[in-house]
Amino acid sequence: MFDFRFAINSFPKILSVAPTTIVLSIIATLIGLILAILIVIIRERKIKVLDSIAAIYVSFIRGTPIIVQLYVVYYGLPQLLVALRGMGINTNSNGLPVILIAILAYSFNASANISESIRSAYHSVDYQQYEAAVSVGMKPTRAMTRIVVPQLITNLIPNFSNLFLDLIKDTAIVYNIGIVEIMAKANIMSSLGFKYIETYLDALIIYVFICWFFAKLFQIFEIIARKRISHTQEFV
Amino acid sequence: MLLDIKNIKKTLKNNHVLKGIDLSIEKGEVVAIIGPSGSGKTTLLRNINFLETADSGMMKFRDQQIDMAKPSKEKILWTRRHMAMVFQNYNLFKNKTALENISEGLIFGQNMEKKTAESLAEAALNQVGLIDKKDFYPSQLSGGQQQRIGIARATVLNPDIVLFDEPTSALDPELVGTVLRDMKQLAEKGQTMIVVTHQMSFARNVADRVIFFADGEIIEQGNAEEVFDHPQNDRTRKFLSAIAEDY
Amino acid sequence: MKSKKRIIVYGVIAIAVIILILTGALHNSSKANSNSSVTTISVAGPDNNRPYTYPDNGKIGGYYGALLGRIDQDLKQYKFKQTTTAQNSVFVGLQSGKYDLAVSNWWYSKDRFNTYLHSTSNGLDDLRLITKKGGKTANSLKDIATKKLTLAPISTDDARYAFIQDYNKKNPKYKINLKGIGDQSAGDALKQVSNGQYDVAIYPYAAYKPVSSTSEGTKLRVSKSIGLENSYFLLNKSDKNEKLLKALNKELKKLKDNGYLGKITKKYLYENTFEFPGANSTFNTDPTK
Amino acid sequence: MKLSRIITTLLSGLPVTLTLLVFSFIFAAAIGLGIAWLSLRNSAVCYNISRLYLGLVRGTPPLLMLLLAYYGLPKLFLLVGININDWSKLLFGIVGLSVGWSGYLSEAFRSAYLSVDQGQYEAALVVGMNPSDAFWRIIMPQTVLIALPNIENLVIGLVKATSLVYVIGLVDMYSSATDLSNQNQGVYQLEIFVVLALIYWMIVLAIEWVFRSIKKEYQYVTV
Repeated sequence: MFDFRFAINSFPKILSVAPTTIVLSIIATLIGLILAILIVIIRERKIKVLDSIAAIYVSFIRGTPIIVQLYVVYYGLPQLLVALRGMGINTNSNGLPVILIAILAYSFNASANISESIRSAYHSVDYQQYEAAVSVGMKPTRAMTRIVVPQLITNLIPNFSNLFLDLIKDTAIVYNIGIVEIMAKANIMSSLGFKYIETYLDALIIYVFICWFFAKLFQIFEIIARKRISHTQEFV
Repeated sequence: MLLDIKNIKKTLKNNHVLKGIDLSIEKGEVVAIIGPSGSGKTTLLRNINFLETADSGMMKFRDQQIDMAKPSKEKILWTRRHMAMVFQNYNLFKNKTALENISEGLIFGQNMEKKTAESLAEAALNQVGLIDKKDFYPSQLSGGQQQRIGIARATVLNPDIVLFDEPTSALDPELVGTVLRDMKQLAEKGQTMIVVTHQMSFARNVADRVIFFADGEIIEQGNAEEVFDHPQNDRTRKFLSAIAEDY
Repeated sequence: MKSKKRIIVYGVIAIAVIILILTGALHNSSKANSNSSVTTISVAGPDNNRPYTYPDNGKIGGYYGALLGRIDQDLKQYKFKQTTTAQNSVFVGLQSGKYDLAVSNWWYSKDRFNTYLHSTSNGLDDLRLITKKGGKTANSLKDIATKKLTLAPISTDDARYAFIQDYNKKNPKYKINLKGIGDQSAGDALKQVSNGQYDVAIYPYAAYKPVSSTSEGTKLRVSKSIGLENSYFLLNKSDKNEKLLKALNKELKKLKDNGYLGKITKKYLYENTFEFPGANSTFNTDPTK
Repeated sequence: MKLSRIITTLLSGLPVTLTLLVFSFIFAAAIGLGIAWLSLRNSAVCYNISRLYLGLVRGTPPLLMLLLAYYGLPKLFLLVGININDWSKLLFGIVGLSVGWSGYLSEAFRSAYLSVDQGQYEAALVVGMNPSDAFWRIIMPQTVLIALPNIENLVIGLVKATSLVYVIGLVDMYSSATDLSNQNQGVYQLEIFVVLALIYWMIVLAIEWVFRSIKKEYQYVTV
């Protein structure tokens, strides 16, 4: 029943698209990170109107499944572009590459989650650290970048690592809009003979390994970061 | 003899924290243990209450003989139910109100009815003048109030001995007085107490016996006058002169 | 170095556990049937394949719902327990033996027939090419290749995906650029043709027909039939199912002969493909030739 | 299509979604506690077992976890001669989600437990409580309180993960939505998915409100 040869033959083919999964996750996380920093600045500085909009945006994204978000962007974006065209703005709704849609959807998703993590990491930095930095004559921005941000980043890493791993696993549904990543390749390999268990096992092994690898990587980052600020921490 | 400890030894990371201590306490006695920090005073208390296990040593408490290196679960529980302890950091249960903090030990340590326990706890709170705080959580109370509730929590159990582990060290100076007053009252009622403290005034004025403790050993002991005014040992003298301004 | 060794050990244990679980999952314990004379057959169909199969109050609706109902009635010795789920899931279940029988318009592929037991034909699908009105036209698969038309992505779980793969294998000179996608409705795919994102889509007539009346659908043009495809029941390989298969094949022949297949084809699939020229010679041809 | 039809159709899947949510959370919490307990015991074997479990469970996409639960578990049970093929799909959905979430919950419990002040336990012992009373009455409530923000995030994640049970053919809100969309050849997709998103959002807002209330209730318990 279990076709080992098929499982073994499929493995390299499924592995060959793993970069798609990883690159999509990394790009979405990076864009998400930039958006998240903007959101955090807006929310921590309590910029009028924008603050409320950002809060609602984050709440909405955190409150809806990624697959629903994916579909809303997938179906909504072309319609939005058509509507914009109707208003005289020159847009081309056709031929919008699906990879763009996927990156957009996952970036939005990541931005909301990351912004919440950054905020909690920011609040966990002792405010006296900032005061101490300013009191020795640092400019506020410099106090932020030299004293607060390095500590914030250290606090952020474990959460960030979790979010990134979740994102990797969440990309397993992106084949629903036609991107060939690990799950899609597993499905494609299976379609000819309708044998799914073998390819899903391959996919599972690949996912577990990728997640394990990145978890370790982030752990190493954390250790390095902790070492660098350990002297400050010990005296707190 | 209420408590008689023989030759208790404890090593932590190749460091001899307790180097074979003998200690006997009479019923009603108030013993103050003073000495430099890191000398093993706290460790001694924690070993008596089995929060840590000694490497060797025998303890006779009331009529029970206990091997301090291999205490049975039953003996540990029995010992704890006849002793009480007050901590440096109060250690009030953060998820319980002032009243519950006191009643908890009665209900779950001494299997008392909840009603009875609560009325006893209220009486204890009344005695320390904090009855109006009975539904407050520790985070809503000052350090002094927390420690006085900590003492009430210990004494309401009607223990044979109360162990005090630097009960005033974490307090702001202006709050130390109220706690010391409670302790003094307790001593006057004839409660047996072992008090590890840095408050020389308390040791001098309240304790029946003062023990100077350094490097895991009892260097010198006697009544307050003997230890404070006529110390026999060099180290005692050095210690006392170093903290001279305090007494 | 020690940690590296530990990692390898963990890895080996992890993989061993996964394999254990999966071989456990595949351990096909087709136990002897109970003494009762009625054998329960668990049947699964995709939940997203109108008008062939769809969920209908916990049972299978559509063409195959009707067909199953009739077979269940006729074969007294069997009782069908029906369920619908995602299509890839149907086959995970069929492969693992959780389901005995998978129903939908499954077409021939060599691997499929090797992996599973298959019945004789249970229906005829009429394949069409759908293009945009006023846009590029295609009347055969070869057209798509020679005119370099873009083909709308096909659900990888779909029979059409393997159908094009098969075509490409047989016609290396006129290869079609095939893109895969997850679960997708015909409405979706055809919308992409009507708005010009892709030039052409391939669908059975029955999937195109309901879309044709929607606002997007009116912008579409449909080709003449480009071929008839037989569809088959697929069954998990077991002794119990070998027996079922014989009964099924006998029953299918009866339903073809008495016109029931034609009747439900007309009812659910909008046209009676059995009346097409060449239908009789196509039905139940040996697909391996 | 009328908005009311969309809403009523989607809401028909709500009971399944909520059942999945509640029971999966309860079981995930129970398994998570067990794993956390294993990892905190002074035993290398227990620790390694818990690490292995976490590595596997946390590396597995929930979608695959559900497939494994639905198709793999009955086979495992058959090996020991128990036939669970007739269990309802809902049960398998709950099992899949519970196992998937147990890893996260166990980490939340573990880290919260480690951050409870050791003095709290000692204080409970010295007033004469036996260790299990001390654990359940003092340590556990504080652990839960510390873990609360993490638990809230995980519950919200679980709400969203319930949408994946379509893969084993359970008709929850998400499946109702896709089926409604398919019935109409995908013409009203955008409307349906926007409504679906809003309903999920409402559920999450309600959950956030519940957790806010709990936090307010225990605002003075600063652990």
